[in-house]
Amino acid sequence: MADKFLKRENLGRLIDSVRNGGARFVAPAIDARQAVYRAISGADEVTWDYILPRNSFKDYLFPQTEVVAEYSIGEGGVEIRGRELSPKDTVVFGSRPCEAASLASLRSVFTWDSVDEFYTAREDKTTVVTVACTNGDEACFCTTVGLSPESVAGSDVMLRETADGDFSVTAITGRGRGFLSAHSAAFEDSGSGSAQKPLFVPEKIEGVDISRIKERLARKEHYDDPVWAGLTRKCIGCGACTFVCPTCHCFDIIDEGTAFEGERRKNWDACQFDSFTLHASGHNPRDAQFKRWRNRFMCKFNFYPNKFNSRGCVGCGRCIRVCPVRLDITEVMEEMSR
Amino acid sequence: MENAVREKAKGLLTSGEVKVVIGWGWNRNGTRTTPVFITRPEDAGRLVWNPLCVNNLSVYLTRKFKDIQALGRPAIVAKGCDIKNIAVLVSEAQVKREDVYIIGVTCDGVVYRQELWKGELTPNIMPTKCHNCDVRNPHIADCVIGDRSGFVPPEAPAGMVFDRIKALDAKESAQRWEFWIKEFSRCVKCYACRQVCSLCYCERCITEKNMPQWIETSAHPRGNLSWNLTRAMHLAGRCTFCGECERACPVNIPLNLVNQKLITVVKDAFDYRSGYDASAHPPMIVFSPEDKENFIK
Amino acid sequence: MPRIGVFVCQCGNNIAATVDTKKVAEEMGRLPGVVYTCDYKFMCSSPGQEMLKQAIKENNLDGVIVSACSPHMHEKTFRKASEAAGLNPYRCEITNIREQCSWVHHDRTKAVGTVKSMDLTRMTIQRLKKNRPLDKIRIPVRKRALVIGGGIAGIQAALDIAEGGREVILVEKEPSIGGNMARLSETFPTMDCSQCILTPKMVEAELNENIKLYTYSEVEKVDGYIGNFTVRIRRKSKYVDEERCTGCGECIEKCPFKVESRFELGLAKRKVIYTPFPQSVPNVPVIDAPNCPKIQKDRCGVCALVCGPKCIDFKMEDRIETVEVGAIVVATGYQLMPNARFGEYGYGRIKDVINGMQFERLASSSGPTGGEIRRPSDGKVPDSVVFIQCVGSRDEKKGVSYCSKVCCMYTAKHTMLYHHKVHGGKAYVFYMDIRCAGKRYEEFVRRAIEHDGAMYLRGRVSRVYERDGKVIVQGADTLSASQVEIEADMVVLATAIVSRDGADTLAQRLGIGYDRHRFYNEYHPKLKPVETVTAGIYLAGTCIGPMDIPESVAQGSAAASKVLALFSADEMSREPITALVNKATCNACWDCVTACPYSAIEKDAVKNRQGEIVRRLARVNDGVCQGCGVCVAACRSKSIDLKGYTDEQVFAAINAF
Amino acid sequence: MGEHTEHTQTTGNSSEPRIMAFVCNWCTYAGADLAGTSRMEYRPNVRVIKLPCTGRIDPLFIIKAFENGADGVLVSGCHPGDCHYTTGNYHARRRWIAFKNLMEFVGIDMRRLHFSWVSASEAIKWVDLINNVTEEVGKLGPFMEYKGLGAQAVE
Repeated sequence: MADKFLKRENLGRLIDSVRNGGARFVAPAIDARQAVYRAISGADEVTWDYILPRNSFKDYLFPQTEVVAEYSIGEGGVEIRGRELSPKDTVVFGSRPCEAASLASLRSVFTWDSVDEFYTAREDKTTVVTVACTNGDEACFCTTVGLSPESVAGSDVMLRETADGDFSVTAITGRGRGFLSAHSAAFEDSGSGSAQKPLFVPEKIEGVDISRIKERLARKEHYDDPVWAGLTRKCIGCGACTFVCPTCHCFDIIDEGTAFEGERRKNWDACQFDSFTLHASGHNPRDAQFKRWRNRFMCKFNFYPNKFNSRGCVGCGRCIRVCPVRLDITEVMEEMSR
Repeated sequence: MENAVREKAKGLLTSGEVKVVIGWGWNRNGTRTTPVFITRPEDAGRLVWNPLCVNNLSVYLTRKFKDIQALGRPAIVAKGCDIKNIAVLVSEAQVKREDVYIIGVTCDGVVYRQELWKGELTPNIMPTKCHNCDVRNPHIADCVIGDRSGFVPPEAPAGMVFDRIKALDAKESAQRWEFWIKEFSRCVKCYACRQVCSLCYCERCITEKNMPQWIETSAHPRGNLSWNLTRAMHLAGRCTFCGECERACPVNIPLNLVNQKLITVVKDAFDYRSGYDASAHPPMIVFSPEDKENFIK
Repeated sequence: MPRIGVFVCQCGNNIAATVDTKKVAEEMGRLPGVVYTCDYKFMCSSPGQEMLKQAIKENNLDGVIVSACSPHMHEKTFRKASEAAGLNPYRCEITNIREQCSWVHHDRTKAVGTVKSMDLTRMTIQRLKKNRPLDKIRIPVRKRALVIGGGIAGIQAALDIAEGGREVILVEKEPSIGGNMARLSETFPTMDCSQCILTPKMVEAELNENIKLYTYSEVEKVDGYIGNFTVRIRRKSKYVDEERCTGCGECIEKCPFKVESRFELGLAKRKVIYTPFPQSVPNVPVIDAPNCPKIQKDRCGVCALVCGPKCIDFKMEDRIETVEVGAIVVATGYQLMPNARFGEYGYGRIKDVINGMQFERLASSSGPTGGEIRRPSDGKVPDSVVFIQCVGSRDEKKGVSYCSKVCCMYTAKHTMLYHHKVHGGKAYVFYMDIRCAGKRYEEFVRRAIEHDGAMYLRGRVSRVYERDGKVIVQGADTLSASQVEIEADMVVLATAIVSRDGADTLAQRLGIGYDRHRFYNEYHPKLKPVETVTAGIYLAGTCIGPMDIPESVAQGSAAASKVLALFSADEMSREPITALVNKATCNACWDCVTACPYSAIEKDAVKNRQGEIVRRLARVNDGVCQGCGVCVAACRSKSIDLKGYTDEQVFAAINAF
Repeated sequence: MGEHTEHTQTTGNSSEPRIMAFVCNWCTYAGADLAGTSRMEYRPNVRVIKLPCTGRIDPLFIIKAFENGADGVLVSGCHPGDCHYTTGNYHARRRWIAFKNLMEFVGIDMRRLHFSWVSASEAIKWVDLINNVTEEVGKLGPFMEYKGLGAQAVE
């Protein structure tokens, strides 16, 4: 049962309320003909016409590039100063259920041994307001990985669009309830009574069996299976899929600056790049693109589930949409279900 | 025509003249084309040819794809524009002409992006290159499939890319700077532009050289600018305007503008057009004592 | 951490007046890796150098910076001193704080100079941290020379090298050495008979044990680099066995066929088996195969019948010989501009219009007329001769832009020879300027005018035509501002000296530069006049540009002295500033190969144990590379770098800006 | 020489434009040396990096110089035809033609990027060049547009 209702025209009020509280309001906006998550200042910037924004909102929890320390080299040698992190409260509005489900995955990987505060401190301050999907496309496959437009995992607040364009609002977590009460002025207690818009539920891909995939990946023989090369030799080795993926988390640490001072940065990396796992000797255990692609698949369906007990793939389909050679992960999933 | 491509591929594979045919096929749902590698004659039926066949498959001829090379001598289904890239690869000794069988397909244009396809090829969904194409009948090929195109490109190149370049050129430099910094600031350094480009065949890209690290790997505007400037320079005199980089860019950076700008510069300054002559030296590694400029004081 | 020493020179007051050297030294001492600094009055003095050496040893320095004058001044000095103290010389760098700082910024408060000196020194320190120790390149030298061209310059070079005790191969494409000089009658300004001074040299060249004459031969291919060239030479078939031929001349005597003589420039005929001229060296005839009926149609064969030693072989074929040499002297000479271009002077149309070289043949006692001046059309001794100078020279429109340099002198000589041989004959000379700068040259021309009565007219000829067996020359005399018309019996054109046909092809084979007239480029027109940019290849004579005999001879000797200097040691050593390919990342696109101005980069390959090529890559030939770095900027994957100016070094310097 | 001294500033003021010059060893560097031996005076804003030949200059150098805070960049070498390595500057000229047009297209103010031929004997030209470039870049002020690029990262 809905806790509150949000009139579409009151979104501005919500944004103002959030921003007046000192928080950042992140929502899909159109940039270069694409819906993109962006920190916005008014309702007119927000777009409703999207399936999923081009980027994942992990950008706001795990930025593509961030300074983690500064260094200077002087008379006394090298001096390193850590970067104090004081993340802003952030509201991510308009997330989809699939990518909200990725939060647990990211958290698991950033906390499994030591805690990466650069991630956790941000996540702790983030409220995820999800809008259940009323449209989608052929790349969507959440149902195939066990999620659906109604999944609430990772969301603090869940919105369902009604036929007249307003939203019924349900708090999922304590943080969500806090959010509703903090910004109560933006919400209505009762709605117009209009029916909920039907959700877009992608058809489950018949040939895919996640448990069978896991089983198959657990057996080492698959490494030499020619099926890998056959399916993925068209991969050109760019990092587009990993950079839009809500669960991809690889990063690289680099130093940038002059000879005397500079900063240490944490930058996204991608397992698809040909320098991934390249050893200083010149040897690379993953010396062909299909091996790197296999690694990505393993990460999603073996490493994440087995090592962190979390899901590696949420079925958002971004990697399929963005791939320059239309390499469709579900086709590989199907093959690996055999 | 599609059948002719299939028959040709089948014949080549059956005779053993080639070991793999690189072409386009459908994805599972039959909604998008995707590169396919046909190694058995009986699979030749998977090949397709239609206006969705946008990918420039010549990238698969480069040394980066060792496992494709390991399959044996390739045949490649190629549009005229794709063949331009093969010509550059040959001129830069990356591919020997005799080592690849080119199945040229005549072409009436392709879509700019597959998402735009609504079942019919209309001029407004075609990229600028198609509007100005002078290689609709493949200029270098071992065989050409399809009816001869009678298309005559306009004398003065036209299309959105040219219009936008003209508009930018007319602006103040500060406005151009603002425009490009905004465009490049979206760059996520996924290097899809590089990976999809058959002329970016370096096994170790300059971005991956870290002693010294000329191009900062960070995706901040400074690192993005140096990457995009360097990419453009490395393609100066070589780029054939196939448009793959812009198509592959997940953040819609208008790379075609930079590419075409330099193509025009090279054409005007050195009277060179890339991709037409596989025996020509790329213009940026040769010179003429008569090269004209007016800015070196 | 590196251990760097920074030495700041005061250069007396030259630097210290506007730079606080003490402060520079102190500030540099704060930089990471700098363990020793000082400033000193004169770093280049003996005590200064001693101090440097001492400091290197005592502080165990692994690199030194000397902030002082321009590296063009004392880089060598300080690198040598560093080496003496056990440091690799390339771990010593100079910061230029004099020519480019203290001397150009006159701020007496020292603020400007000190700041800039510190910046520059800091940049050099960072650069030095990336300097790798380098070793001088040592190249073995093959002590045999190749001389291309058997004219006077080539003969002189060959003789001098041979005198110096080294082997020489002298390649000449004609059947005899001698070149253009062999055609000349007398030579200015001494009026020596050309043959009389040339022939002994030719014979000397033939007899010298160190000289191998390859006449009737051409260079087809040149590989390698200084000290180690491999040259492919085509030895054209003479159809006469050189070893056995005695030079008796019986074959020539009996040969029934005659064709026009190239040597005589169309003024006479020669036999089909021939020597170009009587004094030919070697004195071995050759058969002019295209004109020989025996070779073409298997008819005749008289020469073989009369040959005593039976050394004629109609089946003889060209031979390819490959020789290895350490140095090459190019002395391929010149030719005259084809006069056909100058229709207004009637050349080719009017028989009695000839060029200067043809006049030389007429005046030569071994020439077609036995030294009598007779005009070609009817053999008449001309009563008057018009000489026209600057035909093609100094004429950007129809000819060449440059002055052919020797025509003023030889025209004066021609008027004298004509006057001496045809008493009462009248010589007219149309000239633009008289250029006779040279020892006794001015006097020579004055003699022609004053003693031998040559009539010099300053002006151009507009038209030459025939009338009643006379050649009418119309022209302007600008000094008297009048039009003149001269009824002459003969006209001699001083046509321009131009480079030889095929000069460009040979230059490309050799990898040397040439100008738009296809004359070869010296390394430096003043300071390296006989060297080329390709180390080990030298130039002599008119292949560089028009010059006279003494100059050509001097250049032959100069080139020879360069060769002998190169051959004086078993190895030569070179600065190790050369390019280096990263084998792991080279794409084998050959951009560097194309871009290299010296053809110093080769296409190489890595093979596996089975001998199959597993990857291709570029390889720099250290012997040829001059260290310009064009390849480095051309390489997209940055797989080639320039030692001494590596990307890391440049990057470090920029980064310390 | 008087004319060449009038612009000369006498302070090491940090708001002065900072200019990086990439010059070839044989012509321009020697020309700059000659200016020194002739005791000509010019503005002190330029920091020279010596390379064997302009053909060695990679556009990356210029980009890096701007990244490192240069307000202006100057590239100079032997006149066409005078290259110590015969053709290095011809190669350089081609690259510059492309690179200059590219830089212009992305909106770099061409008053910040200068190309010149200065021979070993053209000390006066070098002096005028440095003074003019300094003047021009000085008028534009610090290259804040470029310097600011690093800071704009997404938080």
